[in-house]
Amino acid sequence: MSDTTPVIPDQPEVCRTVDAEERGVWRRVMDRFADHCRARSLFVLHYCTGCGAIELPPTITSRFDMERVGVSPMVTPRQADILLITGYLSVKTLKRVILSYEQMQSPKYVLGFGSCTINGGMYWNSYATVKRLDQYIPADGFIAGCMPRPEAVQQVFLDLMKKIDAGQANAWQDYYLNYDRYLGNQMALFGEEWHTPVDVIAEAEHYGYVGDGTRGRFTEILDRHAAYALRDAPEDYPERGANERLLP
Amino acid sequence: MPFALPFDMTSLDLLMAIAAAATVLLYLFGTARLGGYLATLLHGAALAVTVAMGLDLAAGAGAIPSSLRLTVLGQQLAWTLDGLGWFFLLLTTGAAFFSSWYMAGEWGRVQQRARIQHGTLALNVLTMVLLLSAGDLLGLFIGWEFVSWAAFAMMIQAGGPATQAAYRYMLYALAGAMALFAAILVVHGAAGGFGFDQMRAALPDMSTGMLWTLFALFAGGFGVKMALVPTHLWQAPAYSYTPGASSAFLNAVSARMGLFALILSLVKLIGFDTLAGLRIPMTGIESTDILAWVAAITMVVPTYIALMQTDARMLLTWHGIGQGGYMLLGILVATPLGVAGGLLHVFNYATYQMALILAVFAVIHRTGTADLDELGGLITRMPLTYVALLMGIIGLAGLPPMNGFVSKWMIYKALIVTQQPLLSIAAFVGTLGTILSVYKLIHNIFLGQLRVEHREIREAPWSMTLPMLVLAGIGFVTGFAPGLALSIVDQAQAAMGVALLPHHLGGVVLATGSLNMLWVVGVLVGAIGVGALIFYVLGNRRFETHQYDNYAGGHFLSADIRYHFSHEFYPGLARVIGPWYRGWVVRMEHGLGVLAEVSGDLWHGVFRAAYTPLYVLIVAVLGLFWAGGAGGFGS
Amino acid sequence: MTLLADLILMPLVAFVVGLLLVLMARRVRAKIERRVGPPFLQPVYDIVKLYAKKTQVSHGVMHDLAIMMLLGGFITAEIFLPVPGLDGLAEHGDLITLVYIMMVPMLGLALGVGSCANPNGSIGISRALTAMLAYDVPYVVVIVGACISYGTTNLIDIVQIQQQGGPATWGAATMPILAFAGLLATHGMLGKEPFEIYIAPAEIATGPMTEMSGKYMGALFVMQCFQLYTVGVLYTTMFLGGGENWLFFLPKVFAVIFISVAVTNVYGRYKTDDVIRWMWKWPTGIALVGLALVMVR
Amino acid sequence: MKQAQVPAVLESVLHEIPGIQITPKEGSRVRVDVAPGALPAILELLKGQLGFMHLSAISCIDWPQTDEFELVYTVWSHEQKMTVSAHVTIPRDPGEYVSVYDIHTPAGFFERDIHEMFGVRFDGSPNLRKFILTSWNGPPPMLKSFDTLAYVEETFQWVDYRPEWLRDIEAKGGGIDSEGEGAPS
Amino acid sequence: MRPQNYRPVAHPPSHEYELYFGPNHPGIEGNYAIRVRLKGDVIQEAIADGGYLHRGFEKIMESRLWIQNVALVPRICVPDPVPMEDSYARSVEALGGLEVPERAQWIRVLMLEVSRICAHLFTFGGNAATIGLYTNMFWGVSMRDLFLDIFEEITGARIYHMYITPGGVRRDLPPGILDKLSAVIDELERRAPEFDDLFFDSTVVMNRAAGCGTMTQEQALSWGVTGPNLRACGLPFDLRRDDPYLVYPELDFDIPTETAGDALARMRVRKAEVQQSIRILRQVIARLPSVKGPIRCPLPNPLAWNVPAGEAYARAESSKGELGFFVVSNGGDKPWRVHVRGPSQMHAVQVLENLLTGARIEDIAQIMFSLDACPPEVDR
Repeated sequence: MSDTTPVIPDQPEVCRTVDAEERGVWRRVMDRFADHCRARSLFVLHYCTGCGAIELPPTITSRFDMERVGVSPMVTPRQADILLITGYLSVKTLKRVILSYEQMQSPKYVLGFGSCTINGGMYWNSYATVKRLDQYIPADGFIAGCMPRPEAVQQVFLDLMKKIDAGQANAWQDYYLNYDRYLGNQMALFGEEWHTPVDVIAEAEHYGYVGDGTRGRFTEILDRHAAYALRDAPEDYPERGANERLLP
Repeated sequence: MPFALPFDMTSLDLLMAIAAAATVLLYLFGTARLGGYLATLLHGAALAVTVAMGLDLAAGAGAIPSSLRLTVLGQQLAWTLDGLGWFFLLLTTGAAFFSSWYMAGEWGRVQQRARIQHGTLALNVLTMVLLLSAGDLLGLFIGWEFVSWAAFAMMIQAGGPATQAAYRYMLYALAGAMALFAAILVVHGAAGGFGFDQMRAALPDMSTGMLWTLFALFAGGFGVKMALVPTHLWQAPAYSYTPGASSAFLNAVSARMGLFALILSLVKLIGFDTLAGLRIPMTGIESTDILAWVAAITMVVPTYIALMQTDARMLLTWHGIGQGGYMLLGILVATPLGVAGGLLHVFNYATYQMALILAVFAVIHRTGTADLDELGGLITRMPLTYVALLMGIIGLAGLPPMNGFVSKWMIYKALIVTQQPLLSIAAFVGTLGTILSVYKLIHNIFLGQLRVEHREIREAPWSMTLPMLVLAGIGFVTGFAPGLALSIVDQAQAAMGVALLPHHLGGVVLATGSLNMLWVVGVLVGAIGVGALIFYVLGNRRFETHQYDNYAGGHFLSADIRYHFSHEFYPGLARVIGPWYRGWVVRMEHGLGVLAEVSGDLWHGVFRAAYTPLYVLIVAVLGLFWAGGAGGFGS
Repeated sequence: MTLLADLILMPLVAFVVGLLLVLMARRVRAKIERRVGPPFLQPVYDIVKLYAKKTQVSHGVMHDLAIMMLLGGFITAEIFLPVPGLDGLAEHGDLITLVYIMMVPMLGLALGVGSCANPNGSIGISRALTAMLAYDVPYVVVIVGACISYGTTNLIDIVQIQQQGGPATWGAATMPILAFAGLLATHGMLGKEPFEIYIAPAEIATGPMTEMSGKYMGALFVMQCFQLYTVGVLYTTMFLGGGENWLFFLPKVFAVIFISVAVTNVYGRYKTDDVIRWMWKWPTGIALVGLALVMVR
Repeated sequence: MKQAQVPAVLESVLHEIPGIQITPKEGSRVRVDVAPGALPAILELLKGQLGFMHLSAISCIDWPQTDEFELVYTVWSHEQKMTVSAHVTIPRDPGEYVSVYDIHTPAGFFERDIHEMFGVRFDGSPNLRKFILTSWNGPPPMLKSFDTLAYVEETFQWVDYRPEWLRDIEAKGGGIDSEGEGAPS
Repeated sequence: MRPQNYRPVAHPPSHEYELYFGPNHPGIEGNYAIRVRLKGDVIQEAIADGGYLHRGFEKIMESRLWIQNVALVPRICVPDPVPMEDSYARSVEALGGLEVPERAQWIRVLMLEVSRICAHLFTFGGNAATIGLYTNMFWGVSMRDLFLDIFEEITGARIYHMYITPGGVRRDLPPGILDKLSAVIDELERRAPEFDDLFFDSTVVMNRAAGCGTMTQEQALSWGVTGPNLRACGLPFDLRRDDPYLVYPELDFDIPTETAGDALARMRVRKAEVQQSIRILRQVIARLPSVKGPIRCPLPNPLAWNVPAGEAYARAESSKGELGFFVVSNGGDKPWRVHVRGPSQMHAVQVLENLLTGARIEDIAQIMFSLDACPPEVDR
């Protein structure tokens, strides 16, 4: 039942903003050095999105000790490098996951943990869980199985490290370059009122990650609407329940 | 004499004339369109004269006499200004200059009664000149009364809570005046006159009991104005609710008049040696020890009361009381280092406290509130005010590179060198409390989430930001090169009869550890530059985001959510010292209020019964003075 | 020329030693938790990784300035902290100056965190300042006692007095009670459990670090190096006789920090007010006893 | 076990209530069928007289055949060591019932849950705000009329999962039977 | 989203502010959120916000075969899955009139108690981590791993065993597993004093946990509290004794209680329960070899198994409290309705909200972890 073979799917290769060949030697050496360090220091966001989180304490604690290879948990998305989607994503969680992902600083990596992130897994016919993670945020790797063993988690980390070291873990750029597509998928699920406080387009412009797919049909919708203060939000405002006013 | 004066006027006469003219002119034209700039001009002139006097004094002029003379009871009253008085005079005219500058522009235009604000400010300067240049005890008393009433006039102008506090202040001031009056009577009985020299001559013959009485009466009488600890309760509300620049003026110099008078009476007249001889029998506790402990308690207790305040002005004025303790403590150490530290702190305090109060009033001017719980995030809207406040709080907290650090360092050092560990610990602990509360001040006003209703406000006008920035700048410059301020302090120290502290531009050299602020500040600024270099060179360039893009446990923030921590900023600490604060301070406040009322009545009764003739006489003198004050000039 | 060398070398040495101290702290923790722990270069990897982040989010100019003040303050502190062979500017600023210079980066950090507009950070700073008030009261007593005992506040002189007299004149030998109180206060200063109230991930989601990312977080990691180094060296200088050379000096510094990081792993974290109560009761009481002994002597 | 007698204590307390039907069930459980109007009184009675303090659960069952909701109140008595499940049936339309929050505090959660999942309204329940399905705009999902698979097919997309080894098997005529019927037994 | 798109709204004139504990917060157990309104650091109001782990179990179980659901049920509560399997199995057995062979019952008790120890060790670790005592967490979790190895050897999986099926268990115990289990138990007993030193004897823990999140017995009863949390208030209510199932009547064990009703008492009850579980396991290990027989009663073709119509309520004492499965069958091959009553549905919502009101920021995580609330159980 628990098939724990780690799977790193073939990502569509996203090219860097500047071709490595065009850079100076110094920049290339620095990039190489930075990648080397990035691969050896991975902070995992402490966000138990699903039941897979139960295997994270064993992975991190004394028996498997991920700090040996430089992986340690971090609390807020600002500090984290890796967003580990530990299992199924309910729609409500997915909103938070997207916010957390956007608040993380690039380069950032997403790992889908368990079969549910690949294709819904055991909850294939559940109305509440999202079936494919990589529709909504770009993922760097998946682990199949339910639930994957700590060894499998370690293996996927090691594979990811190899990828980072080789400068190939660039799925995060895809989010900037094809933001419109991801936003469209998100809006299809959450409704057109969907937005996060993070200004992804401005960030892409600031750092030069604007591609053909950055802006489009859906980002235009985003530009149009304002964030509602709940008092005058329309009745069908998506987060009405969650953000309901606490203050009297 | 840098420039010739007509009619044989001395520069002190000129100063008095300017101050008197300013009082009249500003009362008349304070509301006029350019009245504010007239005030700035007049106070600027007064400041210039003061600086000129300083050059004279530095050139060895001794004391600057005034032509103003009065003869009362066969005693000739004269006014002369020596180095000590000049030091405080410089602060007074300086504070008045910056205050009037601040009031000159937009502030004056929006005030209901700018005329009164300008007039009372000038009146205060005038009375302070009289006090600071008093040549004998009677003159001192008269000046003291004038200053009290002038400050009262300044406080009641706003009405509301300030008036309440002002009445309370008058109550204390009357009690203090009574004590002072009694002291003068004691001296008069022993020396047969009011002159300073007569008193000095009579000192060796006085009995210990009489000296103790004098010490207690002077310390009590002047201590009220300084708000030393049991008499501290009036000051914070009285100074806080006075509007704008007047509050800054009161904070910066008004309470320092008490310090001046204390130094004059205890150090200059009685002298450290005599005081050191006064011991409580069997214990070896000297009279100055008692005062030093009062000063130490004044340092610590009001500081922690300040920590509990939610009004920015109250917070600062409570700190003002605490800072007074540092000055007195430094002076009471009685070594050149300590006295210089105490006096330097007077100067430094005036610069940063004014900057702070002015900045807070700039915030009030724009937002309409000083409630620390209702502000936040103003840094994006009022960056210059933020800079002034930031530099001010660094000074108030006594951290490098601002000047507050230098004077505090000298006080700590003097205490450690003279092996007074408990007093130095008290000084350190007071500073720690200050750091906590100033962070609360700047955080709650300028940091955190910007409230939506403050989204549109603008920076304060230049007429308001410039004075506070200049003051903060003075604070930085005298922090970088404390030698500048120490040379000013030298004047006062020489007049006090205390040995001068050898110093150089950057600080002092001592065998037990020196301080060279040129190096400290230089390296600090350089290192921050290195930090900036590291920040900008290493790593990709920054992307500035907005306040709703923030960690909230994965939740989405919106504008209607109050996501700002400001009320009860130190809950853990409040839980530890809160019961003590509520139980002890509040009860003491109540008890002291009652005590002051009762004792005020009591003193009144005693004096009216026992010394009715003398009391009437003094009142007559005051009346005479009022009548003939103007005529006195040039005679 | 020597001065220039000092100015450059002292912060660099502090940083490198600080990296080793951080590594030691993490390894010790790993050993107590019965695991392997991070590789040798892990502190370096972490810092480089954070500085090499490709997006760096800032919450305004004060946020950036805070980072500069943080680094600048600690660099200055290192220059005023004499170590074997490198006196730096210790002649021009004494122990009191150093103690207050060390507050500059804290103030900078506090301002920067405040401008991040996150209540978690503000609560963290509120707690950090409360903790500072708690541990600095005994620390001040210790410093005053030590200064009176040595008769000077000049750090170079303090080291020389202890160096010339040998171990019998070390602060730890002449005023053991003060030295013990100083160790307790030092532990509080390092912000380790049970006094780790201002990081407290489970309570305020790591407080001041909440909104720090990329090089901002990297600067905090650098700060941690400097902080461990400064606190360790200061204690060594005051009570353990400094060192004639680095061979004797560094083990002492590591020992001071080791005590702290070893103790911390077997404690939970106190509540805020209990930290104040504990600090004002035990270390302060002990320090006052030590101070009384110093004064009597 | 199935033929156990109705406990005497229960019988003695409940016999006065008209239209009640008591059936012993597995273990210590007794099923009590009551009219909708009598339920709060029965719960009160059980709580007061027999110590049925503990409300284990309120379960809702949707019966589209009869167009009814069945509500099952399962209570436990620490004194009698016994479970009673009280069954009431309410019409689907309008789907309203009274809250028993003032008798059993835990009812607050269950009623909120049932309101969310089935759309049943409980008068007097303290808090019927959404709890789990705050991001949900569709019909109450636990209704039998809501087809979760159809919703999924309409809302989500699937990964096309055809790895090499599966293609090999398919080439030989095997593979995954996506219909789920007729799987090898 | 552009910052300028934020629509301005005036803040209410209040000194209160909001904090979000979770879902992305280390002070929260699992994916769950508490929104708190605070003044200073004192909580004025707490609102539990769940649903982040909602998978619609009750819905999708209706669309799967009775036997297929065996794979789903353990996933309802992640840290303590075995009672879920067992309760589901017993409810189906009650409906279908199946008699579980005695050996299977003993094996089930073994699984249940090992799972209880695992869950409690996990809670210890979490509770210690909330107050910064990470060493305890690291040790506790790695200790739990030894038990997970036992699970793995018995069932083939570490977390989700899918081992207990209606009618018995999936397969017999592998040879030698009982010796291994008793070795692990001995190891746990050997290590126990270390946990005592770190946690229960620590002044810091005493200081923080004593008086934290206190509830009286009356409050606990009226709020529907069960399990260790209720026993910490002094009421010895344990379904293994009060509404016995499986072979628990044949076993000799105590029901530990405490009277204080605070976080410390709750943790002490759990510690005592671990000792009782060890006691039970020792008895099971001694007894099991002598219990022979089948491990499963004969079942009809599971793919075409129409369970007789009716309803059944099976409850068990899980590590968190009363766990109930209310299962309704209409005589079809799939359940008509499954209602899961998890203990945390009380603990994590109403009880938590009540206990948090008036508490302080530093207590939030401690209270949540000491209640051992399990969010997936609430969300299902």
